[in-house]
Amino acid sequence: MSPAAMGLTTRQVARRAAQDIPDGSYVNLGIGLPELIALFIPDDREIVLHIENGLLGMGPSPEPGKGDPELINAGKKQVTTRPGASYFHQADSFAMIRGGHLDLSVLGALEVAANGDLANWSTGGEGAIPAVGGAMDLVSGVKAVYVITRHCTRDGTPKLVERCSYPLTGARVVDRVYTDLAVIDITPNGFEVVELSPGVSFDEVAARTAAPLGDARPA
Amino acid sequence: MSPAAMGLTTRQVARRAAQDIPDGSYVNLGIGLPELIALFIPDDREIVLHIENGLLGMGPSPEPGKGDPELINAGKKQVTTRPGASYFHQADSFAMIRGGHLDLSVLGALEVAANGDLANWSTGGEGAIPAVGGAMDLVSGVKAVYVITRHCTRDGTPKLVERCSYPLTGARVVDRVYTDLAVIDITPNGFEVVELSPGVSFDEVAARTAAPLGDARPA
Amino acid sequence: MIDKRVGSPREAVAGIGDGDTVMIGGFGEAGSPIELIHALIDHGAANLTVISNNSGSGEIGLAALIRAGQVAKIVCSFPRSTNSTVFPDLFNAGRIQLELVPQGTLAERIRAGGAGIPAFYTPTAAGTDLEAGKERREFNGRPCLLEHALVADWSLIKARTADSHGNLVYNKTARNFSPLMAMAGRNTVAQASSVVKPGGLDPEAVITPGIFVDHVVHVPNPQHESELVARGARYP
Amino acid sequence: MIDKRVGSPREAVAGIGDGDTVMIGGFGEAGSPIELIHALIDHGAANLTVISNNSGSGEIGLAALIRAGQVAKIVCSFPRSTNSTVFPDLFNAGRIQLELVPQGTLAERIRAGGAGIPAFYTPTAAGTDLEAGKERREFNGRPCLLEHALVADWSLIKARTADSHGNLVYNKTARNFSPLMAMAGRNTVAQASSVVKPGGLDPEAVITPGIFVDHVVHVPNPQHESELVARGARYP
Repeated sequence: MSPAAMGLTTRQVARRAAQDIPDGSYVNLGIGLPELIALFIPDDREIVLHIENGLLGMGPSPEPGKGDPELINAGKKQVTTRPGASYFHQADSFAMIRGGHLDLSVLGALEVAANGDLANWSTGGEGAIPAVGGAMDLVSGVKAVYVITRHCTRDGTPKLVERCSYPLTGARVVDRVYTDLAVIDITPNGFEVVELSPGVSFDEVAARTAAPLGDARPA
Repeated sequence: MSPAAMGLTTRQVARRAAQDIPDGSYVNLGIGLPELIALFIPDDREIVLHIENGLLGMGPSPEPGKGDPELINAGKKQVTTRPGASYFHQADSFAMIRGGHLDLSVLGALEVAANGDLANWSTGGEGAIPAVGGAMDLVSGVKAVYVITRHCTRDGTPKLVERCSYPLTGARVVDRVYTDLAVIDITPNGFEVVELSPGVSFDEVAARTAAPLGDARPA
Repeated sequence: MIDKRVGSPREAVAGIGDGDTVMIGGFGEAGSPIELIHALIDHGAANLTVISNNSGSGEIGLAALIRAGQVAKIVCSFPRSTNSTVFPDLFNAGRIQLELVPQGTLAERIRAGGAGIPAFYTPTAAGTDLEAGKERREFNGRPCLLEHALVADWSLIKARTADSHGNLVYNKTARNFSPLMAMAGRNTVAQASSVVKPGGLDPEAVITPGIFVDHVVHVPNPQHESELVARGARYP
Repeated sequence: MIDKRVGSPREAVAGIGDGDTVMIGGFGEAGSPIELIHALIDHGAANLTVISNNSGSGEIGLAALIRAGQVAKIVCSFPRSTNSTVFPDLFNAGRIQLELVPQGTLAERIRAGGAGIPAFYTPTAAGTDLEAGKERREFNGRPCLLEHALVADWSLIKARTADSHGNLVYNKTARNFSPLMAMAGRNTVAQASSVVKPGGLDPEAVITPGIFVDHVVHVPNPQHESELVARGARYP
């Protein structure tokens, strides 16, 4: 099995993460990979999606030509609303975030450290334009922060590390990571695997993780 | 002329103060005597009255039986709205006040000092229940603060003093005082009369003022 | 499935515990959730800290809660009423504590609590007796005071219309502190004169988004404090 | 008589001076007051500090203002766009300054400016590179940073409907920063797709009370940034 073919596809990871979002939750999904989760929320659950630019109750993308350029999500894509939606300004939106009213934020990552540090806003590179958006607010305020990411970069470099090399989005903020290879909790003891993707072994995950990896799978 | 009969009646003082409110102003009128000013705003001026419990565009009292117990002013009396009114919560209401968006606040007074100190919230007496409401917010935020008051208490004690004896509402906050006897500005030199009420002499005002009194009347 | 409706004021306040901090909406009678307060009296939780702009009038609503001896401390801007001696009597007897807060500072502290802002500076009350015990710092040459956020275990508020997600709109000046208290309460209970399905409120006109509300109780014809006081009502 | 209407975007921005600080509403294209920005380009005021969540896209609107060299500094949370190299090119050439602020802190600093709160503490960005130069203080065991209010000489915003008193309502997620910037601008200009008489807006549903607005300009069919970018438009 080549590394490229091992584990879940991106959409399968999104589907897996969606299973763990409880009915009735208020959830913010970050730009990119986390956005896919919205497609896989089980039909029997009502989840209220928050977008930080000012909407609770985000619905799916509009049919082509039916959207409003002023009804967009944080990724600046057109969206719709669900019954029970509400609009609000940025101070109220971030009051929800900073004030601990959202149950869950699911974010992408450049790196996640074994102590829960998250780096996802800047590679710190020469000539890179720094842009942070709402990421630092989300990790500082939302009750639980999950990360969804490929386990390694395209060139095979692990993204789960002992200590982040990129600038931090927040210190000790991540609770759980969903990757193509596994579901991994951040615990006081560092990374602990709670679930392996089908066909993936613990050792294969450990070999692709640049930090000690515990095994907390149910017996 | 007995002291009781000298100068303007309370309603006349309110009418006099109303003359000085410019067209287009946003104004908060305190509880009690200042409320009367609303009755005397000249017909050719549009003034937007703010009430700190959450309304811009206060109108007159409702006809008997036509009011809503949940449309009240800061004095907890029923009021109405004018076209262009808006409702808002307390944080927004005091953002207007503290943020310097109101042009004028007209307040009552226990004492006004020559340096602009105002005491109007507490006599500091034994057994008195302290209650401040929005008075300290108003004096700290509104662009101009006028006071409307009888020149002396019922027992003839001057209310315009060198230094307040009652607890302060705010330090150096009053710009002008309207009394039954005169219109008096607070200047870097202290109290200065800018207008005497009909039939009242400068010396009569000075005799009833417990601080030096300048004369800044137009020649 | 999100449905925050509960069957009665009694059920809505059942979780309030002795020693809890309870925010109660309203400015005067406008926005005062009388039916929830009366349910709290029936419930009997004691040693409460109440955060509310006033201290009630007559012997119903908030004044009745205080009179019942359930309130150990009140955080308040204007605890005086022409129609009630309940608070003054207990205060002068040393049986209830008062933290007096300027109205705008009270509103801002509650908002801060709901917004995750632990503290802020304000010019209000600098140079007055209410500066006592507070840190002072100058900004742009102006003395300001450090004020801390307020949060509560419970917030009890009154709305005109709610949907079953907890989205709320209010009636006129009854809005006052309620949207802020909804944010600052770990458990927020809203009584509403009418309750509609999700989609029954205009998303552009929602004042309190449902995320801030935990329980919705339908109270179709809420009582008015002034009418109760006028006819000398007492609770219970 | 209160009538805040002015005849054109040109008149509305005529008072903006060199060196002024200008807040510009919008998150992406939603709420971006393109017609006011283009009028500011025609007007030519230079050396501006712009406070806005983004840095524009394509070569129209905010990106065009930056490209015209009128902006010395931008205070912004996300100055990157898939559709524009205007800001990155100038930034990498050292010809424009950037103050990067987390989005929620940006919103709260603008609100604080409008509300007369000189400074506040927030947990956001503590322990990150954006803590640099900021005071740190712990509250309830959590490190927080001291953040200062933002105010502006001018705020340029976009509304759906205005009345002649300056009361405003917005369109969907175009609301974003505009109600806050209206509060924080010493002169606030709102362009509105429709303008009605006082009484034409529901007092319960007004989002920005007229006290925060100085000038209203009727722009009946505002352009959409994405459509302009899609057809390669440039301004001027």
